[in-house]
Amino acid sequence: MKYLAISVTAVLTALFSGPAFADGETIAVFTKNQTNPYFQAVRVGTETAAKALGVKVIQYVPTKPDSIPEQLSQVEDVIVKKPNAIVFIPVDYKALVPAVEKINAAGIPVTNITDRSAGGNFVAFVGADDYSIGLSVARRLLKAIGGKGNVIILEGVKGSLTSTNRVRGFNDAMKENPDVKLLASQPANFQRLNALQVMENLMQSFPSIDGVLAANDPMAVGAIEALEGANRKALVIGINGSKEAVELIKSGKLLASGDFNGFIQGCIGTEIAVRNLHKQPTPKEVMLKPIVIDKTNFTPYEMPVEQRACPTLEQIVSN
Amino acid sequence: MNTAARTDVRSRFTLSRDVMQAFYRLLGVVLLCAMLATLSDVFLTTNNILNVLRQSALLFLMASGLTLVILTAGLDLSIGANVALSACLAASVIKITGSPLLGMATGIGCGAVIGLANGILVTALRIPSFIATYGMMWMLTGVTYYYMAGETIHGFPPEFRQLGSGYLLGVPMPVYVMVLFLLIGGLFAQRTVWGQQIYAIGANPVTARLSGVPVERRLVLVYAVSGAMAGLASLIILARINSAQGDIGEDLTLPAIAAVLVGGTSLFGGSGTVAGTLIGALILTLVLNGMNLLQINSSWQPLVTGVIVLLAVWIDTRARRIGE
Amino acid sequence: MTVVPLFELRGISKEFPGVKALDDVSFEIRAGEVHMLVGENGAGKSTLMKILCGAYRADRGSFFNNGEPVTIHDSTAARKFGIAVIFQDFTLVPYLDIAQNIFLGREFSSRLPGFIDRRRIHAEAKRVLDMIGFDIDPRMPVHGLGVAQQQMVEIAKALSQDARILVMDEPTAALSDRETELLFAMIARLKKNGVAIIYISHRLSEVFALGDRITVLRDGRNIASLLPAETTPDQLVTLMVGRPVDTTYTRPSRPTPGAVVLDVKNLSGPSGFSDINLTVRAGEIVGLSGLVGSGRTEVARAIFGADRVTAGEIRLFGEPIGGSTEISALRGMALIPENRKTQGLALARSVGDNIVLAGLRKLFPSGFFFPGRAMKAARAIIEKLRIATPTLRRPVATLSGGNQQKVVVGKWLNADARFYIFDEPTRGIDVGAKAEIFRLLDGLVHNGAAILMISSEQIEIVHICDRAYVMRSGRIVGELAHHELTEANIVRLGIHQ
Amino acid sequence: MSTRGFSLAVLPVARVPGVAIVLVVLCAGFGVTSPGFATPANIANILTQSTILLLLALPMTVIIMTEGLDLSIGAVLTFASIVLAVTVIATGSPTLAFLAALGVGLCFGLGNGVLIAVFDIPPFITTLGTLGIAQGLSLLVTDGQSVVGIPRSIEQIYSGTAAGIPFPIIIAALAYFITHALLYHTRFGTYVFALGGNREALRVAGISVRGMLIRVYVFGGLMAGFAALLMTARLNSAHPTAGIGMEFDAIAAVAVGGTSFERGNGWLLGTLLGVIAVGVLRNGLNLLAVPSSVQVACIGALVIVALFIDGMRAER
Repeated sequence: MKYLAISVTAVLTALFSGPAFADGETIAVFTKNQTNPYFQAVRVGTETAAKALGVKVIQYVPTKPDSIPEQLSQVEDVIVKKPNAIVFIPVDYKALVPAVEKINAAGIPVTNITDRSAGGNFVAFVGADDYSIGLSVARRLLKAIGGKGNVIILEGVKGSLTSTNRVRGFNDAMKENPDVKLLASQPANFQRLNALQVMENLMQSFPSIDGVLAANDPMAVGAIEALEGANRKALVIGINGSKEAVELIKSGKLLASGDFNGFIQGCIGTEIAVRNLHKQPTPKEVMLKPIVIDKTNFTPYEMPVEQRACPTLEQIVSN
Repeated sequence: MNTAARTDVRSRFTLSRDVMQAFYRLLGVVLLCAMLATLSDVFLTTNNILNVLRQSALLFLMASGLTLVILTAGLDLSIGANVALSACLAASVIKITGSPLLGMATGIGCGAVIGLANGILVTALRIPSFIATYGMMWMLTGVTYYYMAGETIHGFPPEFRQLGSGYLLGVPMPVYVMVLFLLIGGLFAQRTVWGQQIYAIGANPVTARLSGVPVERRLVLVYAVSGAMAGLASLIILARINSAQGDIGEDLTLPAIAAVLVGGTSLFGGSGTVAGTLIGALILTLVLNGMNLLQINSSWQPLVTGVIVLLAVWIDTRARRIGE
Repeated sequence: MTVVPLFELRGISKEFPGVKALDDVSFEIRAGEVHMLVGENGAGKSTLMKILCGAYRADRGSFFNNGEPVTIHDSTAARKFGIAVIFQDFTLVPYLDIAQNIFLGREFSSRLPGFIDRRRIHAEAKRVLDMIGFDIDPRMPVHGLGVAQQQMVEIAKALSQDARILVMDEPTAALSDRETELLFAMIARLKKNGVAIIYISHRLSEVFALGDRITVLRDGRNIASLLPAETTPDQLVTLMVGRPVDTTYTRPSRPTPGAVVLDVKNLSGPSGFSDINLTVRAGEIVGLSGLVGSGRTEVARAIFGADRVTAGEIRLFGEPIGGSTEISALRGMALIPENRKTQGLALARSVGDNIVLAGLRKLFPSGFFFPGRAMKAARAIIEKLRIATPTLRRPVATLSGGNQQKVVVGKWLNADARFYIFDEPTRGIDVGAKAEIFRLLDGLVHNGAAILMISSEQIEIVHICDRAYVMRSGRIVGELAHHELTEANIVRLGIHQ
Repeated sequence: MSTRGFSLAVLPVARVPGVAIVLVVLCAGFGVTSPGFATPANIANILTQSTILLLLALPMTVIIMTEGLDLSIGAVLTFASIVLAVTVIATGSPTLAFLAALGVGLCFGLGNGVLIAVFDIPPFITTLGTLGIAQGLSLLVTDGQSVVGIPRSIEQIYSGTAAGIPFPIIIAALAYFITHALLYHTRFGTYVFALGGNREALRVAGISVRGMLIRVYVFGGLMAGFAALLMTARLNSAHPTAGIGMEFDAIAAVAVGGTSFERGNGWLLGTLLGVIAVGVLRNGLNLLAVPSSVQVACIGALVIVALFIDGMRAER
């Protein structure tokens, strides 16, 4: 029986150590997983903004990364709690439409960021255009290799909106450079290890590779490791502008990274949600400009997200 | 009787059935290679072969420890999560102290401790290994997520990275590590008293206990070893991808289990070899390598892997029939 | 007089790859008789029965039901003729209740297709259980029952199929004396109802106490069918073994007891024994007798360190031990458990693996294992104990009961054990092999070992042991010195007054 | 050990408490700490969320009772739901689509059963293989995309209510009672106990062990087909990753529920409680806004604690 007591207390302490609600407005933030730094940047963004605006945010992340049913359940649970507003990144832009409709039905204002949901009513959408980022960052690389040579594309998770659009951007950039040959376009699921191994295998088939277009930074890093492991040289670009990528740009290992600024998306998404609560006018859509981070302009990105300050809506919209 | 005696003076203690299976499996590898060689001209190049070996190293290191667990008719579903946590801790230790050795100690140590915990859950608390390690998997993942908070640790000193991406005499480092632990594992299982006792426990724990085998202690040992190997594997990953992230160990567990099973170790315990597991790891790696070389739609990967697992084990059951 | 046999097998032959299991065996069974089927292991008893109940198909031979020629190609056909078998290892499902077990595969349907009528099943089961005078709630799950009760359920199961011919394979092997009496009483009742019983046994006492007729098989051939009155135990054994054997093994000489090897004081344990005091000296074979379930095995396990003890102390060679089978083994204690297959051997592993298992630490103090040396050690044992096996690599499961038992003992010779606990060393072993096992015990004590022997066969205790303790319901109720060691005394102490 | 009749046949004695205790503790804890928890709406919410897992856990209980395992059930659910979605979009007939989904379940169940019963491949390995196959097929059919454009009629199955009770709960309740009846009141159920407890007994009774095994896995496949219907209705779409890992959740729920992996010692009600316990835990933690990482750890703790308690009970 002693054991029983122990274990029970163990559960209790394990369970009820969660933070309690603060008064004032609460905003529930939904992100895809706890492992990808991008979403961490988003979360930090929302929290920074919340601090500035004097509201409280609560993060909801599926315990299984990118789990559709689980995000759906979390939405259902949150509706029971009735937060004042919701900032929402759907795990899958189509499959989560029912969740959005549930939120709408519950009359909770919801702001969509990063991945544009295929349905439902939103206060606004804040995002960066994957396609144009892919396009511009790819152009940057193709220019660097002099408009000719052999290129490999590392795709993200098959069918994910992000991957599809970014790769579409890559391909359109390729079309502009007829002399560039696409050797292979293989998915590495946005993951380092996959990218590393796929790259290693592809290098066996292709003796000369001039450029690698990776649909996110971790895959770019994987590719770089693979190239270094085989003592081969090729220019690599990634997307997200993560801390890691910036350092690699600084050290010259990574040519460039498309700035898909999760931090700012978090900030603006939260700000719009709050403004909407305060009956202030809000834009229906905010699209971050596609910025290519490279040797020339990486300095501002060196500052860790935790220390950055949110830009105001005006700043973003104006420039 | 005498002739019989003479014939098995040289023969090993293992049943002939095992030899048979090893043969079938090697045959499988050869066939697979032959097929790939005909389909892709680059397959048989030294580079690619070394490349395949390097990639199989990771899988093998995880699977080799797991083999011992499965030999005792147990299972360890936590190795993937174990790799993740060990990698992240090791990574931050290297970052903070700048000492690769300290980091490596942390990685392996962390893995071993987790394994130890599994062993205790299974022996002292008598929770079925399947469930105990499943629960452990969740807890470890939670700790990892909490610790990493979605961040990435990256950029390790070159001397550490040698472990993953370095070469010695033109052969990648991980391959040496793999061979080393193939020998150690093989010797441990086949040529030590503990190894023999582990086989006995797998075959019949009651008998083992009533023959003076400290079953609980050996089980704890086995899980600890499995954990330590996961820790080691985590170092290889770190050194290879030069960074640690919370999801690093995701979907590494089932492939490792598959490697052990394809390697001919029985889930019911008592029969199987570490060498077999190496072959299993090779088969699975070859498939992925071949698919990349032939640029086959990656959607085929799970399907093909599944079919191969079924085939391998089916051939086994047939081999057993013939063996008996 | 010419009685038409209830069922008859004529000229049955059955070959397995390499062995002629049955060779032109004829066998008949009459209504209301108990027909004893005896023979050494491998004589073909179980093969014959498997053919009778349709599990095997005979290569040659014919069947007659009440004189009518019939065929038995599968178990359902056998059941049609009312033939039911009660196997040694029961065919019961632990987490179904008694009633469901009795009617397994013959459930009464309710109106809904596929559904079963539990109420009817329970009622019918109750009726059958009453018929055999077994008073128990048919809704009890089987996993809670003791061996004897499970056997009763098996019998009920057989009778519920209105069996006219009941085959019992060593039914008393695991029964206490009182349970055995109950069983015999029931057999008598069945006889009255005209049920014929084929009874396979290794216990001569039963054969003569119970049998109306005796059929002896040897090497797959029907050696003799005779009436108990016409023969004596010794003749019968000679028929079974093919050479004269003294059934009651007598020890040529007994070494004079030496120093105390095992000293147990006030031992009590949760597994159901308390305040146990016993000593065993070097060169002694000490019996531990009493009914099945009187706590003998529990005491043995506790002494060996396999079960927890709550009080008392165990000293081996003066050193206190307990709680760890590993320590016990290292200090030279050995346990030959009552159930060879599940506790004594790793059946799937080779003979060699099994023989070296217990001795690993002694044979390879360095901790490194050398197959060559292990082979040598194993072969030494095999020759020493005359274990019949073609190679060391043969799975131990393929050996005969006697040889398996020798392997279990041999296991400990490598560990140079000097104190042995034998728990039912002769269970399921045929007469010829029994003598060998006893010779083995004798040899051990002559080399200065000490032995504690548990046996349900008082006759064995009487002939083999120098002293004996008798247990009853978890306590030692008496110690019998050599001169007072008689079956009568053991029984008097062993059963409740 | 109590010896009062039928109950014993249904409850493995040593097992009863673990899951029940945990569930009570959780409900009490959350009831006190989180105002929103004990509301009818939320309870309905929890139960609805648990339905899909329950539909997998029920057959999993039966399969585990036969000393088997089905790792493919999650992937089969996924593939079935994709086939369902594709069919309904192509033909516009929900009935046909549902039959197609059941067909997928049937095929995989049959495949598992045959591989296990006829080819003697251990269940774990068989279903690990078929898991890969189902997953691969899902990816190949969808190329990683979600399948959308399903008529509302299907969504109704999840969101609709009858007499205030959500359809999913009604379906799950039906499934539970059907499984209960199957297990405790039919030949099938009786033989399931025998498959795990003593196969020899079945052979002697002249019942085909292979046939029974195949039936058991087919049952699993069909239930996966039903679950696919709910899943598709819930997401109003089908996605190749929707059911990934659900097999392990189901197995955990069964184990937490006190069904042991040996000798056909199963307890269906425990499975139900196990599923609900997991649902309550996740829901409660979300209401308390416990960080996701802590939630992950808690799920692990739940599994271990429940079995730990059972272990303690089993000791005495």
